[in-house]
Amino acid sequence: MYNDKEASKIVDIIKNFARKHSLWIVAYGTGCGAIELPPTMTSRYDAERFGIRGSATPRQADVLLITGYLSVKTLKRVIRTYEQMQEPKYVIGFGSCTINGGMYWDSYNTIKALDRYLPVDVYINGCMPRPEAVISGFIKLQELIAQGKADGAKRYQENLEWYRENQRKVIKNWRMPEYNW
Amino acid sequence: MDKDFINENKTIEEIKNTFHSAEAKLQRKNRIIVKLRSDLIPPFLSYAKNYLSFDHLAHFSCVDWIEDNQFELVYILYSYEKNIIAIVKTRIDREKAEFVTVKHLWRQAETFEREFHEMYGINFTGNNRLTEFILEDWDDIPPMRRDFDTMQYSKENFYTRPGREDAQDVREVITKKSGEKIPDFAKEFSVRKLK
Amino acid sequence: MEINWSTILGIIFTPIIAFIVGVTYGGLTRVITARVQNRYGPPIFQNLLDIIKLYSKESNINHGVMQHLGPVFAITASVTTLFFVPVIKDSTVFTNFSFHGDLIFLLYIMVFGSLGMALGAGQTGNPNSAIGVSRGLSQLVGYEVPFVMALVAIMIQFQTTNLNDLLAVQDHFTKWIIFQSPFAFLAAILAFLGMMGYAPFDVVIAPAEIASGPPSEFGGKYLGLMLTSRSIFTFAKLVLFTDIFLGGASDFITLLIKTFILYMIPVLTGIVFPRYRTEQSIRFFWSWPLFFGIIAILVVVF
Amino acid sequence: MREKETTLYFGPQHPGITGNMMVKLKVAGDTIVKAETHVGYLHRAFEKLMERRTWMQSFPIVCRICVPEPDPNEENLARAVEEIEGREVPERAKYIRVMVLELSRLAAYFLWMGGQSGTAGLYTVPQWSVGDRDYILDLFEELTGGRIYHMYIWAGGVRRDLPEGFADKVLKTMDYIESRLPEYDKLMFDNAIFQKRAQGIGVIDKDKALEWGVVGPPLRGCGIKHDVRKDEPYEVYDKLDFVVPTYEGGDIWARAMVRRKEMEQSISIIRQVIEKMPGGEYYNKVPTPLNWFVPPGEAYVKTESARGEFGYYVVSDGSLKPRRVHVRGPAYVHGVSLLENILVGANISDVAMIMNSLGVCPPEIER
Amino acid sequence: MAINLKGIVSPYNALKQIGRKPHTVQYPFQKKEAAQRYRGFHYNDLEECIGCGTCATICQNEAIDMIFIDGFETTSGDSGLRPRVDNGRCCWCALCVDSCPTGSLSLTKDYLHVSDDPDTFLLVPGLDNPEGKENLSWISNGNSLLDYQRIPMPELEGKERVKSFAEVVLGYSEDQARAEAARCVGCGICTDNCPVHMHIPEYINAIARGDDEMAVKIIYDNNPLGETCGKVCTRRCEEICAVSKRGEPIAIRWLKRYATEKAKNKDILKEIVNPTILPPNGHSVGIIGAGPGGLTVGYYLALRGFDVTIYEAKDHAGGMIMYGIPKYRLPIDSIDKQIEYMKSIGVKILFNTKVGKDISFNELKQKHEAIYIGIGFEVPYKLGIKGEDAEGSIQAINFLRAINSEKHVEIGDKVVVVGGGNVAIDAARVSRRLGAEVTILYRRRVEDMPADWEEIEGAEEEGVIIHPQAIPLEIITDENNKVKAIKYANAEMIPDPKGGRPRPKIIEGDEHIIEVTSVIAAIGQEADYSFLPQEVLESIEIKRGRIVVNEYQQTKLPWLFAGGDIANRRADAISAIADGYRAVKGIEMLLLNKEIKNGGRLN
Repeated sequence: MYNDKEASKIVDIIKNFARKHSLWIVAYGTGCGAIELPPTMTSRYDAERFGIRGSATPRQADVLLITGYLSVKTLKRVIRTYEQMQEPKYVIGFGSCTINGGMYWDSYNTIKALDRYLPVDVYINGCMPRPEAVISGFIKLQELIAQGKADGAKRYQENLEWYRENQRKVIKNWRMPEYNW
Repeated sequence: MDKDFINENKTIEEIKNTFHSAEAKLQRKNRIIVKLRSDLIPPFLSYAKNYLSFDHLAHFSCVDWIEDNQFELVYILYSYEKNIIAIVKTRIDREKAEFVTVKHLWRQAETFEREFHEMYGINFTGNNRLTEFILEDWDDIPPMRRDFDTMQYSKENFYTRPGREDAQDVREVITKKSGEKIPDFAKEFSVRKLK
Repeated sequence: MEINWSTILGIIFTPIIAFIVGVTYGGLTRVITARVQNRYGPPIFQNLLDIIKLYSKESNINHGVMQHLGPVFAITASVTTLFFVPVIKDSTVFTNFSFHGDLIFLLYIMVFGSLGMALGAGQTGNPNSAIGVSRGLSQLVGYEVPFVMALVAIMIQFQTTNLNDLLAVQDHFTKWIIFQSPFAFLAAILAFLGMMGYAPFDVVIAPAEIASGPPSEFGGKYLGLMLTSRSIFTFAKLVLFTDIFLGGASDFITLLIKTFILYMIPVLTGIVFPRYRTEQSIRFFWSWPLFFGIIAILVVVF
Repeated sequence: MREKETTLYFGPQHPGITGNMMVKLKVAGDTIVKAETHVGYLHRAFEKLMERRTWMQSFPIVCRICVPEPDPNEENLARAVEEIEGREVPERAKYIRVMVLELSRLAAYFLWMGGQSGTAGLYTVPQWSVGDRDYILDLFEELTGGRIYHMYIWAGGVRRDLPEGFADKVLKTMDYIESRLPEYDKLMFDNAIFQKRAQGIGVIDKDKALEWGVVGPPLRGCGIKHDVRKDEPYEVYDKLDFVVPTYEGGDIWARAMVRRKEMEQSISIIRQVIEKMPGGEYYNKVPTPLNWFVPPGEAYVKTESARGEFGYYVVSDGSLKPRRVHVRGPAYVHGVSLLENILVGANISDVAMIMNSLGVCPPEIER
Repeated sequence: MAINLKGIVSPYNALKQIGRKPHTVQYPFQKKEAAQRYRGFHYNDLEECIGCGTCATICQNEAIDMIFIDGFETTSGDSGLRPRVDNGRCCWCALCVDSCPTGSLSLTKDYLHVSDDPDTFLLVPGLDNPEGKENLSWISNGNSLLDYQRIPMPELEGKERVKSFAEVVLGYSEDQARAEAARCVGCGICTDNCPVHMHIPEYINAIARGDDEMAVKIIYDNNPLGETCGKVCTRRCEEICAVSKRGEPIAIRWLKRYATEKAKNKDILKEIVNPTILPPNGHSVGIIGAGPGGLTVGYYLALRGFDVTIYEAKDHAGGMIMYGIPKYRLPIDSIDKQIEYMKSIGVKILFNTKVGKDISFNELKQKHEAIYIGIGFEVPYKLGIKGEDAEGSIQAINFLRAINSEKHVEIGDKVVVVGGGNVAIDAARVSRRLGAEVTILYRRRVEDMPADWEEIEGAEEEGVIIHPQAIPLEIITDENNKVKAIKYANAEMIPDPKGGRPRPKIIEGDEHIIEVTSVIAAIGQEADYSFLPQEVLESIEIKRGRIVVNEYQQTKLPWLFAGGDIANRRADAISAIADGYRAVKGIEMLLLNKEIKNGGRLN
């Protein structure tokens, strides 16, 4: 007979296997990196081979792609989008801009280090990352999921105060659009 | 030579005849520059649209001449018929930045005016849509004004990833080795001050 | 009451088989679509992985009790539909609850799923969902009319409302209703296109317009349930059409071949056509399919 | 009976939106009664940043202004600087520039084709066209070293000469694309349902086009024959043989057909360029960029991009850095005021299609 | 209802694509090679790199930091820094590659870096990715943004030159100077090699920006003979110019010349430089010799409020720059302007006052609290061959001095100059201007000549014949003890087994004779210390003809400072100025009771 621990371990493996091979991207092109997503998702590079596909709403999605720079205005919506997503959820940062500001390091309207505002699981280097790099990023994410290390959502919950503080620092007015569903 | 610019010169002539104080000159083929007093701009634009067939507002720009304490408004008009671009320029006071709207002549002017209201703080009377356009909850001086320092703002408001503090300045390293002392008046000429 | 073991076996196995076949067909669709699109596409069992993943989501946000009930309604409707369709001709196990008048019952129960969905989606408050629901119901009205007409024509022609009777009629392939009543088939198959929700009749989900419509607030297990329901429902509909028009199947291989061929009609059409607007879609159903439906009835009556 | 109005937020997170912007729609049933565009989600303050960068440093940054088609931006800035400076550009560089511009136009049209039919729900076309666009990106990668951002055209010419055997590769790709076009015709342009979706939707008539300052394919789609390449030929367009297709109707369909015909023209232009390209220098060197002072002056230059006329107003005050670079992309007009106007009365199913057909590209609206 | 049958049927055509093989690149199982030019991560050839930091300057993203890495030290011509790229900033525009002066920086085809740790995106090219060398894609070869061609200096034609003593170099026009200054990348590596450590990047940049007066001001900040240096400096700075790694160095000297010539006379110069002169502090300093070093000490001490007197044996200040350098290189007006300017700020110069003859050293000692000796090398070496004392055999240094004093020297029409230094070339070119045919005999090869290559070229253009690998053996005289011919032997170069430079060895029997009217020997000079009292000579240390000094030019007698040729081995004006500049610091510390750091340790 299996004991509970072993059983849950097996369940975990199955869960992680399914999660790893079914990554739905929320369709939100937040920056210029979104331009390399069509080639990645379409026939030339065909990310659907890995079970990666777009999903129209954050509720159904697993992965949030931050495709490059985030203006303060977008950041507000991105946080909203991220919080609408259901756990486990992952964030992939595209390109230089998410790491240390990139091209727009001295712009008054873009944030520089994404991980202050959202937990990032994988960074992909490049400006823009080409489709191969994007796919590599997903493969890396799959590895992390299989190892159980893609715990961005957990980090976000545990350090919510810290993230909120940083978010409030750049988003001056914390009001959200009036919709609430 | 003048033969090439027959259309342009004719238009310049017409402008000069109608608006005596206008400084109109040929810039190059297909381009004429018209400089006007700011109060003449609305009649001129409406004249240009209705009588000179400049029916397309190709561009509307604003330049901050902070030295002169002025904003330069640049209307770039295009005539499909004559295939000429007229660059119409005027200057307005920077402190009390106000001008009249031209959105009744060209509908797209509204967008430009909204932008300049936000980016330069110019108030266009007659445009009732001068609301938040690109920015959201902006509380500093209008960012495209030249006295707004985006680098400074970025440093104060955004977090930059640490780990690069060990960067050296080449000139400093060399002077440290050689013992050279750069006098203060020369320091601003170090090329390193590009940024 | 006497316990009918074969029926119980049927109840247990039919949904499982339906789910597996439905999910595989879904995966196969994606592969075929991919090949038309010059790419390889996901593995065939991709839809299964998707559904497992959705069930394993840790947080499941809902906006009230109807959001729970919506998917449950949907899956109930799917499974019920399945139960009343004889999957394998003359099989004691897979004949299920087929009874007299089941065609009419099926007409009702097939709509029930959509209504349940509509209720669930309505609760979420997302305007996209609401628009999606209203589109769905409009289109439902659109394709139900020719479908009902086709069924009515067949019912009149063969004087029965029982699927098993219809199956009995089609004992040779020349006697398949597709050949006996071609206009009814035409009307029904065009309605079937709408029923399956592939392009050009995917107005309900229309991602570029209303962000996937009704299920836009459904994530995690709700979406998982809905996808499960959809897989089962797809299979049920295919079996129903096979039973009505293609003479059913007396073994699984025949069943799979027939359903697959039937299934490919909406899938391949979906690959090469864009989406209708809602009113265009309804107008379409009320033109040619309705026309065929009327002709079918007229042919039968006169 | 008046239907209840609902507010619908079309974007910024929405699969149907092009880029990252938002249209706030008031809908009654399926019909839009009021539309309000909200932009600024992609505002990076290029024009401010360029005030802090030297002329040379501005070149890598301008191409980011328009993501799907960066080259007209580089071309514009380069031409503006050249005009202010009076710098000559070698003949070969001009031909190479035209080739790059036309290739990028083709790439942009392929992307548009995907967007246009993708928003219509025909998902096979984007899969094909974005895949085929990749072959053009391969060419760019080989020529410029970058797939999306080329940073290739700059003041004085182009950065590098054509690599060996590049012309043959271009011709081969052109042949391939030409052989693919009929397939797109069959699937998309001949498609009855696509025609139904596109015809009579999003109509702009001639007067409206002039009133609202419409440019590019939408302008040609309402029958006005205006193309910067013809009216004010830059580079070597006056030496090339091509026609400007126009369509009457002013609807999505007319705009689509204009673009479809222009694809053929672009292929033909690229072939002519390859055939006529002279040898020689490709770059008239500017001074060392650290000490490159552009004399005081101003220039307004425009380029015909895939979405329409791209205008740059550049002012130099004689220093190392531009005084002002003001960018007016075609979407600046199309994407804000015109879109708001044209969406009123439209069906919500058509919002994405209209946006696509107007070539709305948020990054160039807010820069 | 019309049916668009074509519109319904033709889309199904697409279904035939099912049979076609997908064109998908099955990454990662199937990789598509990046294009030959693909701009991926950086690679830096660490050995080639000189750490000039141009990449960091040009980078609009401030993505490049210059950092110290192990194994590289700050040396002459190398800052010891190497670039580190922040891939969280980089946009791979390759401006850094295209503006790298050495061409050490390139991009590679590698583009893949995926990580969950945002701190792993700092890359020291070359150190972190040595394998990148095999994978270079975007290299700057031949496509550089920098100008590697120097703006040619307008000069008189060779034929024109020999007709007079007019200045050969015409000087840059304003446009030329701007263009030449614009070539500079402003790294400042050159300043390390300049003995004075002038603020080279700053004044070049000032010229590039059109602010010539500021350039002059910057130059005079630590070089009071800026104009002289602008004309005749040995410009060690240009040797290590970053641009010189792949092209011609920036014409630093000519730019200095251009800027300083902007000040037409001493008043304008004073107005431009506008130095701060401190009030007199009551200390008095004596300087022996108004050469470059002495003038430097005088100028800066005067600025600092010292009472300065310069004792000059001749009737003109300037020392070797006045008497050793021919006027076609350094016109007398130029020297006068600078001397006048110095006088105007309070430097006193006593002419025709030879210490030891007109005034005794001890007297000087009593008058001043500190003394700086900058007498230079005035006594020429002898050739040491037979017939050297004959009439018509002259010493180059004496010859030049005479010519510069506008005295007539009879050299005839056929002259042989022996030696390969600047003095030899000067003598040869002066002789050409006097109408003689000139041959230079030099022991080693042309490339071994210590003279400036520009000077050698100039001489050749003027028709001077250079005969390398020729060792004079004997001066043949006629019966009146007048030079008639010179006998020399050809030599072959023998590699030095110790690794030094090759040495000439006479080829036995390969002897030749040229008929000449004069022989000018220019093989070096030494100093004359006879004016120093015995006790002073005993207290200070003289090694190989040079006075030993510490880093502040202080001799073993604390009040006695020395500089110029008599204290350094470089024997050029800029080194003398540098010595003077150091001595100023030493004297200041000594007299103003500041401690001399390092305890006056001797070098």
